[in-house]
Amino acid sequence: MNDPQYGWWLPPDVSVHGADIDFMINAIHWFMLALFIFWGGFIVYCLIRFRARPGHVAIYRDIEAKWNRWLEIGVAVAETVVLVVFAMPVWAKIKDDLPLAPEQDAMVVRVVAEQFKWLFHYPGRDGTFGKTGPEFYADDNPAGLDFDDEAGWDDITVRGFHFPVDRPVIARLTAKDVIHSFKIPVMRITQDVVPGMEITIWFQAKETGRFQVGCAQLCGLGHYEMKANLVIESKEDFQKWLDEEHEALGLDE
Amino acid sequence: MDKRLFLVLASLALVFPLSSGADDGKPWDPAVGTATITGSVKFTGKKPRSRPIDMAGADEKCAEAHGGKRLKPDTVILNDNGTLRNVFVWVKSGVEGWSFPMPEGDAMLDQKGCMYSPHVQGMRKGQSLSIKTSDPTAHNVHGYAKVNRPFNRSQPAGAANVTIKMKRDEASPPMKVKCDIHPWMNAYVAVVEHPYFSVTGDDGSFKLENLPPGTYTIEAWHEKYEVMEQTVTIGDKETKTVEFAYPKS
Amino acid sequence: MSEIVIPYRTEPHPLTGVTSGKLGIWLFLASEVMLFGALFSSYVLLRVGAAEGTWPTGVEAGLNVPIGTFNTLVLITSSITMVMSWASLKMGNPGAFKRYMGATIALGMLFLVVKGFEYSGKFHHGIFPATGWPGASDPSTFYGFYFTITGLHALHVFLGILVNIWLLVWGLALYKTEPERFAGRVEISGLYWHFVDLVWIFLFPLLYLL
Amino acid sequence: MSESHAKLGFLRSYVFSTDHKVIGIQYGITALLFLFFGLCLMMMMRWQLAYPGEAIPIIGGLLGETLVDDGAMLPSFYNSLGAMHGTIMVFMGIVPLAVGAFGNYIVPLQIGAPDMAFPRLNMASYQAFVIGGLVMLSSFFLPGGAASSGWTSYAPLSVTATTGQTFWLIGMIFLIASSLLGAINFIVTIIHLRAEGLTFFRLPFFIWSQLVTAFLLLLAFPPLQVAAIFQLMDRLADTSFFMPTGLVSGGDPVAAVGGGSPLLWQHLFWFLAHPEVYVLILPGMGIVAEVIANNSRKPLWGYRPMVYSLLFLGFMSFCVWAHHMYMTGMGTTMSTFFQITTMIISIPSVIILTCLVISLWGASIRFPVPMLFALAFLPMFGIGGLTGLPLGLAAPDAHFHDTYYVIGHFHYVVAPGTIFAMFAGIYHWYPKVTGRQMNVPLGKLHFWLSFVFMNGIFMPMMFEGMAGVSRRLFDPTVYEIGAAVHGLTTMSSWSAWLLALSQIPFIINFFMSMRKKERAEENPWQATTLEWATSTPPPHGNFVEPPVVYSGPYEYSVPGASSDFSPQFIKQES
Repeated sequence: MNDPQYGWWLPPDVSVHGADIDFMINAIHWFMLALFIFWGGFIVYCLIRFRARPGHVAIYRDIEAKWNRWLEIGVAVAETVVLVVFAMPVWAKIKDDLPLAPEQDAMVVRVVAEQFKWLFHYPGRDGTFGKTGPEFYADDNPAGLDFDDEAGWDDITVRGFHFPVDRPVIARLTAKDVIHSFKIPVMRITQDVVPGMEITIWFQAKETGRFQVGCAQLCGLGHYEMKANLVIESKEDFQKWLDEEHEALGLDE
Repeated sequence: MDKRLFLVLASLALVFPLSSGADDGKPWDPAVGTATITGSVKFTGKKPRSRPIDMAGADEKCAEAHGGKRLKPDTVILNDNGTLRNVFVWVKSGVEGWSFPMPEGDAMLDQKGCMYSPHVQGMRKGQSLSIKTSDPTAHNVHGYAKVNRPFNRSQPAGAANVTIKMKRDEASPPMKVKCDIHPWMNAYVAVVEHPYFSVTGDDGSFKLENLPPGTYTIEAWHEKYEVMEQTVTIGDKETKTVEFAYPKS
Repeated sequence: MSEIVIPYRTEPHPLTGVTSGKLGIWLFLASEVMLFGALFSSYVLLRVGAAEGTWPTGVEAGLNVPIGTFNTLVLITSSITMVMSWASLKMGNPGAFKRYMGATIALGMLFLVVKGFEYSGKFHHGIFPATGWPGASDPSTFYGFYFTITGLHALHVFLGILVNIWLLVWGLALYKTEPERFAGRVEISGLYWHFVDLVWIFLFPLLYLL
Repeated sequence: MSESHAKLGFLRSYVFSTDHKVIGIQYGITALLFLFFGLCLMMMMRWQLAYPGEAIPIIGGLLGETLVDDGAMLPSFYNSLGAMHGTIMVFMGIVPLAVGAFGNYIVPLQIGAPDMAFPRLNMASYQAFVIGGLVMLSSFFLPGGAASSGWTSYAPLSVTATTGQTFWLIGMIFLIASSLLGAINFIVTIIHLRAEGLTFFRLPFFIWSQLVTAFLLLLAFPPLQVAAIFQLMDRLADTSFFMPTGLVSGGDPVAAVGGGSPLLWQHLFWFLAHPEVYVLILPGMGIVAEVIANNSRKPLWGYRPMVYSLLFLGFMSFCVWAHHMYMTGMGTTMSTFFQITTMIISIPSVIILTCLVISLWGASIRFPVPMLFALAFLPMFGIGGLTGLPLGLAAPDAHFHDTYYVIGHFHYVVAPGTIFAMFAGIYHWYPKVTGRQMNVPLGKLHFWLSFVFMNGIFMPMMFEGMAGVSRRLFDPTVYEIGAAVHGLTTMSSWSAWLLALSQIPFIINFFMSMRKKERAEENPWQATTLEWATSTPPPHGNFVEPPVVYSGPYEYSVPGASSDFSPQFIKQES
């Protein structure tokens, strides 16, 4: 496990799809910097060359500039390229290409947001989620499990997020009370979690490590404390963790 | 949603004349209080299931207090002798007309290891609830009072006690207290006009002492189950036993 | 002191062909279109998103179509009397203006009274804005919309009545000195009144019939 | 006429005045006070961010125990401050200053009108604004504190919030009513009361910006009015327009019927709030265009493309609202549509900015204080606009959504952008309003300090956002990322406090200059537009003789003219 280094630029990226996003962000910022330097230089040059001084008279007639048109067209073209070549395909891949095929072997996890913590719900040993519903939510049942449903009794409901590296993860996000936003900076994921809706996202990690899940949408006074520990680990470690969690359920008591 | 203003006004209008009337009761005479009601709360049904709380995933400081051991929610705790813990038993009616002396000190609610202690307690109307934090992490105590004024106060680690004066009766149901940062934390505080209340402990028993002789309605309240009521008439220097059995079948 | 004279109060501006007041009321109505447009779109959005079978039609929800139709006729009639009152001013007949304006106000009040009876009938049956469609596990917000939209519309009618009363009782004094300006005011009030009428003509089928 | 003016009582002259100039000044003073108040709220927030959990110096001890614990801020108070800072700055500070103050004072003068088209409506608009403002402010004294659900007031959080939210909604309804009345007045005034000869393409750019702004206010505010009414119903009548079925709060079911949609609020809100962004920036662009044309002593380059861009911008601003909602689970079709419209709307902004910059070419540039602010506006708004680019695209937004990058982005647009434009306007038109010139060295001191510290506040936010620190966090150091860039947060905070101190020269200048004996010249900037055609300050009724316009707005340095400016209201010998 490596210690993440956070600095003044993008945080480390441990997701598969993040490289595309990072490339876009970096490219756009280079483009912005170039534009800014060009314009800034032009302004400063004008301010010096055309400063008011005795004997200097402004030119009344319009200067005939064509290059500005080219510049504006250039900006438009650059935006179109960014939009069509990068933004749309990348976004479509993130949003639409859910790894549903069995050979993709995606892990499904249900994420419940509540004031002011996350709850992660894994299907447990039997691989099936128990029956859940808003009518089951209670103080001693934060995941909203039907306790009478045996399929759900071995489900793992924890406050920290674990998932294996190199395996797609499908997360089904629900909120109990207000709008939250599921954010993992190192995974380049943000997704609002809206009560009354179940929103499905997917992602895949390419490196292991210990990070944090946060909430990115103001959800009340404990918003700042709405974090969870994130552990991305190897498949073996993840299996080991699942076994430990199974033990902790104390089903054999 | 925003019924608070309305509730405050309505309760002012309703409670004010009532409570001022009640306060005029004659001073309590300890010589009258000779009767006792005892009993226990049995649990007869199937043991309800519960699942452990994972504190470490969200806040390691909480988990450290328990040495990594997973706690289960305090909601339904069954004692070894088949009784139910954390049932609030109190005299709902029958002791009107007295003005009882106030106990000294505040009712205490401690936040320890990201759990509230005690989970259920009673306190007197006019007494203050003092909420303490013993944890190295921030808490936010949120009182969902329906009769009293609701409160919502943050307590960073090491903060001073939050003290709330409870000005009105609120026992049926008691006020719920939650931590807005650790959603698994909850507690109940009942505010009663008189000193005749008790919470069942690890033997499931309760005891209401120093009652004047008379006829009383005894109410038992548990956070998960229905409210139960029994009427009992008790004479001078008498001790009667009242048994409750949960859940209602 | 000499009041400053602001042009185009009574004479139309050559570019727009209307007085300032009339241009102002048209702009105001444009913003009102956005207001009711937002109400209607919200209605559509939630109705489309509602679970199957939870959005009652007006009749299912207990809205009385004959009474609604009656109220529609009341409002349409009041629009006609509003036009007549303006026309009689233009023809220099303040007496007829008073009669027609009085009728407009009375019809507006009749509309509100009928509406009031509809509301109290609903309350009597235990139906409030917060009432969901009974028996549905995922209830709809039909009654919320019904009370909010018709309530806002009734508020508009009420304000229109206030303006008309002002015109009839106090505003008429202006007729003696500046008849054109007064007629302009009546016309502006009329435009607003027709708009409120028009909104009802959309509201009635939306809530009662569909 | 001036004698008869003096006969009006105090109430008629100042409180219930219908004179657009008095109303403009009233708006200006009120808005500046609100801006200052908003700044104070922000300074308290910055303390908590820089020194989390430490007692706020000086005022910490004065606040009640529901707001602070031993002088250290509590999260609920922080959220109130955040929500009210945003609301006050946007709805009670910048809009009233840009539209209410500059619009009211300058528009009738610049088009040669005796007053606004509806003077009494104008007064009502100001009064509604004051009532709305007072309702908002009074919410600070409620037991649960002021609204604390962000200036966006997302449901369901806002529906279940404390009573402060109800006051927020009622205040908003008044502010919206005020803006609607004002918008109608501006449009009618600009269309109907232009002086003879002042055709649409002879209008100063500032008038165009006010016209488009008024249309935006007129058409964008009603949906927010509807949203506010819905939310009030949800709060007071227990309806559930924004409350879905099956909500659970604090372990217990929420007593709402259900069936509503939280996203409905966002759609209604952003349908207003995106045009609102242009309401904030367009008047600023207008002022900057005036100041740059005046001080570069040449006509604006590309006046017509600028006007067309402005109109297009106004229209397009109604088609981009959902780019605030990419992360709400929107499908790819919708997000593609809004990404395209967002890229399209950037083009007219680029054109306007380009025209302003090219206007400097071949000019003869003077550097009075208003010009300094106007020039600083260009790169600052440039940064604000450029950083909107990654936010307008859904994929990078997956990283930037609700981070400090967003805060940095829109503050660059409105703080060093619009507020600098407002300062430019104040310095530029101060002699028109008071008949005195502001002190130049103090003005320059004010400019340079503000320029440095504005960037000191918002540039670090860009890097914090880049690192992935979420906004609206009471204590960002709770997160590893937040702790790692805490130095930037502290730098931001210190810049904020120093920025507040930098306003002292301005405040001194503002009040001391009024008492100067020496009067400014009638046309101190040697400007061409109509507001300089009348005496200073203008009399009641503005113009003794209605002015007639003979030429375009920016006839500077006309070859063969006797001076380097040829006012619109003077017929040139040809």
